[in-house]
Amino acid sequence: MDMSTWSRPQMAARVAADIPEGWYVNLGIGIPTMVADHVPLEREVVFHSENGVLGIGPAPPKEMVDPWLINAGKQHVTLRKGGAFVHHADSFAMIRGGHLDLCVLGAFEVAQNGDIANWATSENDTAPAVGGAMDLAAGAKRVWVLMEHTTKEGRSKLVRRCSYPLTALGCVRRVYTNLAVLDVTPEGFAVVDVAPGVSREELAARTEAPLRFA
Amino acid sequence: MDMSTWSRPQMAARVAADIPEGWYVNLGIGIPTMVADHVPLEREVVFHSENGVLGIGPAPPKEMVDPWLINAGKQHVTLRKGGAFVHHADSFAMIRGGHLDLCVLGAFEVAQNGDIANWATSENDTAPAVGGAMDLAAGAKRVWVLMEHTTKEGRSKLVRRCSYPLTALGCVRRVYTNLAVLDVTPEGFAVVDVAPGVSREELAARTEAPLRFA
Amino acid sequence: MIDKFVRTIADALADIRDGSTVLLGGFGAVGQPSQLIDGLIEQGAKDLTVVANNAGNGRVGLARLMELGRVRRIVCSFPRSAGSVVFEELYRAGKIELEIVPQGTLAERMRAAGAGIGAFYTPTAFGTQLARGKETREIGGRQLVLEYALPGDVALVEAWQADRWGNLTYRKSGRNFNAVMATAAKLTVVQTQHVAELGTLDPEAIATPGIYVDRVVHVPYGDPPV
Amino acid sequence: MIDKFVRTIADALADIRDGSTVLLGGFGAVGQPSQLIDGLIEQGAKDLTVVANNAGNGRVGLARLMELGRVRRIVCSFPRSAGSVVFEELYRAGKIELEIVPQGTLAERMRAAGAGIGAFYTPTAFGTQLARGKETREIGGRQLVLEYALPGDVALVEAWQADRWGNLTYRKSGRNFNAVMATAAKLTVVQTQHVAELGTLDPEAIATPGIYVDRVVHVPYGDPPV
Repeated sequence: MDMSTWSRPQMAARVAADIPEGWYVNLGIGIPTMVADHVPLEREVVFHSENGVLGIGPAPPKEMVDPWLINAGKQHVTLRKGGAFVHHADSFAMIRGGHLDLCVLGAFEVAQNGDIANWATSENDTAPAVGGAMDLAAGAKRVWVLMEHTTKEGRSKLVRRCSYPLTALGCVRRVYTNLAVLDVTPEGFAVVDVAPGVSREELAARTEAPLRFA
Repeated sequence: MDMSTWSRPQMAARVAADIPEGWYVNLGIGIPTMVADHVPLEREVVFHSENGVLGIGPAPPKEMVDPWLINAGKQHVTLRKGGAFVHHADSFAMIRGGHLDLCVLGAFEVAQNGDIANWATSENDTAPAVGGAMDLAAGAKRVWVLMEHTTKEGRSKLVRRCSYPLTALGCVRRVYTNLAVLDVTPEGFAVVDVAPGVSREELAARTEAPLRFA
Repeated sequence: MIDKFVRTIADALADIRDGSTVLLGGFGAVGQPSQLIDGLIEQGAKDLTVVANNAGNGRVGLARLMELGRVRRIVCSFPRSAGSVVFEELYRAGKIELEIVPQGTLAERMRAAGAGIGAFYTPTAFGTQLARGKETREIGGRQLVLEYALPGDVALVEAWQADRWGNLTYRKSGRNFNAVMATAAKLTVVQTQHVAELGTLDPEAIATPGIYVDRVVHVPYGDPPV
Repeated sequence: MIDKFVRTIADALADIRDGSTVLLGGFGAVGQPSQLIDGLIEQGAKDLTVVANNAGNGRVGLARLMELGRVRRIVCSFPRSAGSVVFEELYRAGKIELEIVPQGTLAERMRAAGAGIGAFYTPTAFGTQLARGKETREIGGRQLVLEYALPGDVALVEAWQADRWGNLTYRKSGRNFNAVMATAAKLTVVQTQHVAELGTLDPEAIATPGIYVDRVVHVPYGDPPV
């Protein structure tokens, strides 16, 4: 690929820039976790983790690690002033009850109707690990996906219809990739922004689903 | 009535004597509340109140009243060492989840199959106050009823079939009255004990439901 | 900077609309959001559905709101008590609707609303008048009644301490319905006795995390009446 | 005097029977009742159903229990991870049954068991493989799946502090599934890092009231591995 595309830190920073102060946000495992590093501490965003931590702060330096404080990705984290601990049922009550303003998830595929597939790579995957993905996708007020635009093999991850097993139906509002930012609308994917040096044609060529440009 | 019957304090003491150490117990409003006064503090019984108080201690002297600490009957109480506060949903989770060893309720009627009626005095009572009665009756591991044997008019409150609206079906295990202590068995009421000076015949005469004597 | 404190009760309640479902915390005299209820009386919203454990006492607070004809319907577990004179008058006159709900089912229905559970099967009230017309089902040998989530448009809550993120503690039996209702409404408004500096509340002892709270007013009114 | 402390792990686990459903607290390395799990390995019960978030790591603890052929069935949200080698071997060999449950549904099913709720309708997993064959229902415009309570015969729990009434606190993210599972089993056994004198735990900050706890063992093993 010779196009000038967004790096992962750039993608994370782009998502971070779109999160206003005061939102309660859950970041999925993988690239989404990087988003927190790009939200300045002065802009107070309250990060939630499935394992009952509300108000997660930056990763601690190695010598300051608290063995009792991890996030859902099992990484050591810190707690901000104003943070709180709850148990798993209360933590998922926050998720399922629609109290998170935003959840940022990674995905294998997002369909033009907002369906998301991010937990199992085939119908025959006999022991896929769902974790909290289905609760988050079905429960958060907004679901944004942060992922590479295509697979390593170059196949589009923005599709007409998901081929992988679904995580939730029609929940994705926005997708951030290395090539573009796209909204999910009743008419399908609407391009909000394109990486510099990527043309509309190039973007369309790398996207299975049809695109609308503003 | 010229029989020598049990007084209310005697009835409460009798119930108290049957509560072993370590039980978690909810006492209904009215005579049942008096039971706590007859459990010595050394015999540790943990009293629960619907409004989220676990580990209720004796009523405070007037000058020691804490305005922030009441029981479900809205009386001022104390908290024992080892007590805890929870919210209403957690409090009723304890009740409904079968975690109370015992609930002692008052009643209008108890039927020989263990049905209890204690919340409404007629089908046409348009605004009866149920409170936590149905949750307690349906949820506790054991339900004991503490009540007068007959109404002021002399009608038996131990009946073949409840005429008042039901609180719960088949949940009562034991009944303590001013005349007798009776178990609810698959064969109906079995008399465990009779007040001194009350004969079997007198007891049977004042009881609508048939009685079995050991 | 997140700051959920608002200056006045009027500001906190400004946009409550006619027809709203309002959840009122408190049990007995403890944990009553009394000043917010007075504020709601001032505010003027009408045609309200009120969810509370009781149906008001005397002629103040909720009773006053009802007396002013602002409550169309009340959902509660214990409508009739020594002081529920206003309710009884209105009810006899057919001027208020009543839904009686067992206290634990009331709490659980709001907990369900807050937790995204649409409905649940409970043993409470099976075979009684209060289950009439409701779906039932036998699960694991127990007979259960289907009950639905009960969400509010607004919850009025009384807390002991609050910080600017809206984290709350309650005082003793003041936690009661407050901590449940705080989770169950679109807009949760809190009156707090004390203001805590952010970071001073023990993160292990926050009874209501700020995620459930929208607005907080500092109302240091003192102890409940004894 | 109520005293739920027992002297040894062996005493605490003595009567766990073959065929039991065992709930194991913990998430990641934090809040794992590791010494109780080792005790269960010693104890010998077999044909177990284990409910836990993960399916074991390495060849110790839960993984060891599985390797010994003592686990017939595992109910979890995240079976496959970097360290789940034993599970994968057994699963491929058809020697262990697996029920995958979304993490929030897993927690809620145990919360329901503890709270006397037989079943509930949740939006999680609607329209997915994990809802296949399950009842669904539309409530308030949302499509929901019916999920049943998941009770345990035994819960193994790790606490930070415990008093003789069985009141518990947890440490930071160690609360996780522990506080939920403690409510959901017929027999709840706790290993605690610290013993608290009765009356020294803040009644506003007890995460698990003693009503849910049957036996406590003092196991001051120190911090989870980093």
